[in-house]
Amino acid sequence: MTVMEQRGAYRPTPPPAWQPRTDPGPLLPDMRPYRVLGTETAAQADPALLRRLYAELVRGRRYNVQATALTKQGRLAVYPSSTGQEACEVAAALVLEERDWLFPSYRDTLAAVARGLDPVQALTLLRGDWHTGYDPHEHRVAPLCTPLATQLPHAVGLAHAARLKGDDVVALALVGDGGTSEGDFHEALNFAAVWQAPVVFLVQNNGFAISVPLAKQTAAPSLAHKAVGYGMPGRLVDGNDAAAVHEVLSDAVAHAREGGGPTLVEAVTYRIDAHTNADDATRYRGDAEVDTWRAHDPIALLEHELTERGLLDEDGKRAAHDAAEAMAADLRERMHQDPVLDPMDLFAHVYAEPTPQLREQQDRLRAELAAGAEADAEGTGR
Amino acid sequence: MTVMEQRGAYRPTPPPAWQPRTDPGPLLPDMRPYRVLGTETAAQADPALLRRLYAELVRGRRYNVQATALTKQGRLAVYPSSTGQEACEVAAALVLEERDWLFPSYRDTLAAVARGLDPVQALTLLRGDWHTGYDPHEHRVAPLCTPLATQLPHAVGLAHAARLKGDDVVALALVGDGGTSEGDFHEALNFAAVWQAPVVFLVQNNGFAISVPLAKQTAAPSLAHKAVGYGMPGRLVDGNDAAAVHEVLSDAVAHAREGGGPTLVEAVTYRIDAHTNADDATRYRGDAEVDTWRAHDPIALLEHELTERGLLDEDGKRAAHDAAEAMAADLRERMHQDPVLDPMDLFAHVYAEPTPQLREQQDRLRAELAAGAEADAEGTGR
Amino acid sequence: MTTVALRPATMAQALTRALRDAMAADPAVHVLGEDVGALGGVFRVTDGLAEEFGEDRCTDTPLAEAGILGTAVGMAMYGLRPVVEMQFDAFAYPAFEQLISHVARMRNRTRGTMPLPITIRVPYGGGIGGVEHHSDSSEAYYMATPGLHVVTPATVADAYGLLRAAIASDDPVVFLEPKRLYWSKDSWNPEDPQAVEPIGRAVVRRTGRSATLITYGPSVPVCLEAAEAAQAEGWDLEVVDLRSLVPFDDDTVAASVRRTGRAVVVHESGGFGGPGGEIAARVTERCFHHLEAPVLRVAGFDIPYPPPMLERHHLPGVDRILDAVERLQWEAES
Amino acid sequence: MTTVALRPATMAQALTRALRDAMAADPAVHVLGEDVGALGGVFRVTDGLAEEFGEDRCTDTPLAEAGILGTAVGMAMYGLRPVVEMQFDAFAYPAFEQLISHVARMRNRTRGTMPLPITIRVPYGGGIGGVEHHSDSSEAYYMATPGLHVVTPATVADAYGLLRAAIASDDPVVFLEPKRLYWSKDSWNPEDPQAVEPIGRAVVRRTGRSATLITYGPSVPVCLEAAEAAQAEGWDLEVVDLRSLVPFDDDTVAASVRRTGRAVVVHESGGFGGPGGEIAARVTERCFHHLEAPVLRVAGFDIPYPPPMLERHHLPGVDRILDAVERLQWEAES
Ligand SMILES: Cc1ncc(C[n+]2csc(CCOP(=O)(O)OP(=O)(O)O)c2C)c(N)n1
Ligand SMILES: Cc1ncc(C[n+]2csc(CCOP(=O)(O)OP(=O)(O)O)c2C)c(N)n1
Ligand SMILES: [Mg+2]
Ligand SMILES: [Mg+2]
Repeated sequence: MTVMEQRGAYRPTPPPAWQPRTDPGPLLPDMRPYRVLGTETAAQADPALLRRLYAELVRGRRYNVQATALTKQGRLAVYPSSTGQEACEVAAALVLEERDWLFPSYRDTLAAVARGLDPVQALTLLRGDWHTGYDPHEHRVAPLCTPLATQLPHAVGLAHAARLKGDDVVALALVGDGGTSEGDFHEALNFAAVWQAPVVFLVQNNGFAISVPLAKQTAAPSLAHKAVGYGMPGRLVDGNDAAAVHEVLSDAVAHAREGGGPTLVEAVTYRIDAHTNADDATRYRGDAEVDTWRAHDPIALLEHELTERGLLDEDGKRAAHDAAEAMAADLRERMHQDPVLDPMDLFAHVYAEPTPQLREQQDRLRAELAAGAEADAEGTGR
Repeated sequence: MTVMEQRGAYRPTPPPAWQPRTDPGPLLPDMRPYRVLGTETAAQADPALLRRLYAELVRGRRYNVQATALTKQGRLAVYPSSTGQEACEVAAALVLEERDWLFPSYRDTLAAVARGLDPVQALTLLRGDWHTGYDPHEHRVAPLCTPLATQLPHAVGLAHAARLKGDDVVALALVGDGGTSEGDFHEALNFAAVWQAPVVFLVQNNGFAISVPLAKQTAAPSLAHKAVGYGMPGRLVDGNDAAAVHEVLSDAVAHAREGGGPTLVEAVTYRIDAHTNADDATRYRGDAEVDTWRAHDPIALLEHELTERGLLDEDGKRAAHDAAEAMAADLRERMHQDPVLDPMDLFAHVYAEPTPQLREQQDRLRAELAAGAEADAEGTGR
Repeated sequence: MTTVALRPATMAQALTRALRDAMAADPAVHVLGEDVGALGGVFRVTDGLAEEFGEDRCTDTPLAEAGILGTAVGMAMYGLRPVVEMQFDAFAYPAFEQLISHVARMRNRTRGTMPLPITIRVPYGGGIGGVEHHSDSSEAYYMATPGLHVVTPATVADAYGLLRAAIASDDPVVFLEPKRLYWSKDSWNPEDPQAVEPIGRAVVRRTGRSATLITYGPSVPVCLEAAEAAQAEGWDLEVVDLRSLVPFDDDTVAASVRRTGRAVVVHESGGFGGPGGEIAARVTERCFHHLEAPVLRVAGFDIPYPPPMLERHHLPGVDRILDAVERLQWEAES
Repeated sequence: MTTVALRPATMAQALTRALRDAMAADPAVHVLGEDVGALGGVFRVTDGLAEEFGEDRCTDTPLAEAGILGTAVGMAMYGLRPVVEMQFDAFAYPAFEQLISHVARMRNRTRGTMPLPITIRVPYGGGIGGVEHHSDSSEAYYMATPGLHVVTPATVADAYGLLRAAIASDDPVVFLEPKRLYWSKDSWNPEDPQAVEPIGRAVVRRTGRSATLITYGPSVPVCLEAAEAAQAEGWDLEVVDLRSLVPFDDDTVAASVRRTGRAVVVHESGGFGGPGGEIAARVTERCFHHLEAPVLRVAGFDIPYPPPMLERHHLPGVDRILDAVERLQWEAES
């Protein structure tokens, strides 16, 4: 065969197979984060919802404060606080139906708690007595996920499976700004869009990935702009405006529920505390920046709105505050009890049935523990 | 500390830290692939360049035909043909300066050859006598890369290193449409944009990833639209229009060279042959689709343009054809010689110095080979 | 005893049949991977499944292995039983984080409330003339990851039986398919009630008294061939096919070595840090006073897998196995 | 012999000093990773480097481990000597494809024309109360990957010396830093001309006649402690610190075991498919007729790393080592 024979005919048309698969216009986020509180839109917000959000924010803040205190008291191994991000955490929990699923990261114990999980169970990982302190099926909260962005494909797979089974289930997955750089973020969003899976991705852009500021993480116009590259809508929202986050997430969840496929939401917020109690934030940021954000506090924003509109008085504030204190007192008390641990659990759940090898190891540990107990009883020991 | 003390002041302004990092407008690709041939723009194209492209396309097609024939003759283990994609392959090679670097995938031996690499060396991987048949530094062509998209971070790192050293070097990396789904694609583009590395990514969207059509790969408006999510410009081009691909890539390379950072280019083209000689394309696509693309053949497009404008006559065609045949004859002849292989090479380059363990294994193989040679000589053997 | 009709088939066909039977038996079984749909997989193991069960049950995914395994995790969390195909051994590497940090641990993390019944099919090993990254033996990575079962068939019947068992397992199974045995043929009957093999049992493929060859997957036929050749030199070799690397069948292996007093572990994977070290060490721990010689290993070299034209020098063959047998200190024999 | 001034320092400080000296000595040395800049790394090992050498020499990257290692490959291709920090053991897993398919093979693929002098620092192991994914011992994966050197220090001086050697090496080195030894203190002098240790040499940390403990990294101090305790029970234990898993120092290890006739391999990594199998097997191959008992292994259990409150049950401690020593068939002694 010669080159001439191989060659095709002449047709100077555009490339035959190419056509835009989607119109990018509607996928692009607005250039300013969407806001409700302090704007005209606020008047249309449901007062009951705003009051509910307020109570949850106050409780959420108290939870963060209490958990941080527990690290100082040696009752938690570590705590990644979501102080300043409560609007996102709470809204993420509230927009979901019972049957929906939440996929939290390590920072999102508050979202899990706002969804109904027992705070002690939610903190098990961070206390260090087990990896996951709850049965994920009970409140449909996936295990808190530490390896960055790896929970995102799980959310996609679960949402896809539910749709294949004909179930009306939406998955909402949380990830940080830093987590968007991981390959798993990319793969998850791509699968979600190709499969039109009923999943919503909420990026809490809190300005930092430990010490790394957003400008070293991405050069994108916004993280929400990544959506267009997957063919899904991107939405940008003020993450400290609980009403706005709730509205944007509700819309995205409804869109997914109706078969419209996934949405990527970027909530612009700020991590007021250090990365965890073990981190020293003064090494990479100044107080001035933190202060500008304290002035944009999610509770203050909502409280101002409610007060202005006469939806919240001192009694209302006190009630929210008291409920939060009660939750904190209960949490404190229960976290001060030592968990009862059985070292034999180390072997119980590696497989449905322990392998012969694990059985041997189990026996060996059991014998060691028995010997230790005996030695203790006799007051001896090696 | 109570919740009230923790809370910040009230400032219902937009979130303090947020500002768009880039204007997405200029990053977005046009909605139609850019074309030159058959349009008015063609008149401005440099005749010398068009002739050069023509000669290279003809040679490139002949190279693809020859290499495919070599698989049938048992001279290549496998060949992933770029028939139909020659405009991309050739343009990618031609837009680079000597000092620049090319990062090819397994399908891009032609780009490597068009850049000056000996065709036999370029085919070493596919013949199976070694993994890479050339010193990458010689023509600044990275090893042909099989694991999808993994070459992209290499290109970014190299371009970044060159910039740090103050060298005027651009890296051009090739990847397929399917490869854009891999995490490494995402991570590479993100690093490139954050570092403003002088690198150009060329996606050859040839419609398929083996059997998987683009619609199962992505839901994006176009692959070029992914650029906006990284904060780099995206460009869409008719990948069978050699003049258009050359222009778009030249612009991107110039932009990178001037410190403007990376560009993502999607070239819309088509894989005329099966994935490799081992693939059976009839299992997943019909002849009709292939025929529409044969009618949009890159050589035919350019030949028509050149002929119309009186830039190419029969002699010119013949000359290009003869040069291609000469290349093919030389390749054929040299590929029909058995490569001389030394099994001891298996140990020579694992480390700078073989470990003691490798030395032992090397000695063992040497002894085996000696024993085998002896047995052969004696006409015996186990 | 009823007579069962035996039919000849290749290992690839037996695997296809196993997938088909599993999908027919349980609607929760979903196949996903690259090119598993219309193409039927690059090795044709999923041939016809998309047609028969629809694209929702046998799905061509985007090219992203972490995404494939990661979405399979989510599917399993919702009660499905995903069977994932990794196109080639080396292309499973992008999925390692999902595998190690999630797949292998989810049951344990959640105190047993969230098991992940995922089967990960990985065509592995060399001998097929593949270019680089197409011939890795990656079982050492899987063996070193607690929470996974690691299974590999060497016969047509086991390919069917073990794959059915893997899909039926409530735990994740890395199912290693020896590429170069895909086209090996044998007669077998999938309707035989014993067709489904329990995971975790080794089998003695050939009995012998002189020494035991401990092996698995692609090296089983090579060991059987070596055993035949050894007969001529006066050695009567036993061949144990492990079938399952995790769980490991210590009993069968140790019983054989106690009988023979000598052993050679044979595999294609690199020797250093490969499965052979573990196997030799545990055999020695259990059979020390029965051993006439140290357990030897015949393995691939500690090098990146060679290019096609040199792979025959790398792969453990009959001669290399016999050389090892020869080094089992027969002089010591009284 | 000149007297050298010894200074007390932690292992973390010694590592910082090694990085600083390497960067000062060679402008091609670049550090990159997550939080290595202003923060100085989560373990403060890169403390001060960005300030001293600028952000282009010590760079905070986006959070993407494959991207970090993949761009390091490209930098090395252009002649730089990247030193990559993986924040924790389990967070190196996303980079495995780059590691296995490229970093470990590039020199070989290109017939030596494209070596990759990359150092990959991985804080590893448990004992620091870390939550899941923060305490893995992943050395088995690296050992099973030909083309990598795998090195791990156990002393402050070795931390300096081996890291300098790793950065100076023209081959990729996985440099495993035992997390719980970061704050261990010792006196040492980085200006000592012998401070830079050649890679590949084990060292006898304690001489003894009864049996050899073969160990590395975080388990070295535990073995030394066990050896002290054993003295009281009448065992005089030798302790060999491997320092380098690849290349492996067969000579030093085998010489010790031939002397003592008994050996226990001790490591934190899971036992099954872990480094101990390889080590026990190769020691047995070389010392079979000197062995009074099989080489035993004391390792972590074959389970995902436990939560902080249970990790003490998992980690090989003095008692478990002494139990193993006790099982070395002393009755057989005449
Ligand atoms: C794969 C992986 N790499 C690294 C880490 C270590 N790490 C834990 S949190 C964190 C920063 C994450 O930042 P971001 O995604 O913005 O979430 P944030 O902590 O701000 O909520 C890092 C690097 C990890 N958990 N997983
Ligand atoms: C990580 C990885 N996964 C899978 C493969 C197997 N594979 C080789 S080529 C190919 C299709 C690639 O399609 P595309 O990127 O569009 O490039 P094309 O072959 O069309 O040029 C696949 C799946 C691979 N090489 N690497
Ligand atoms: Mg963040
Ligand atoms: Mg393609």
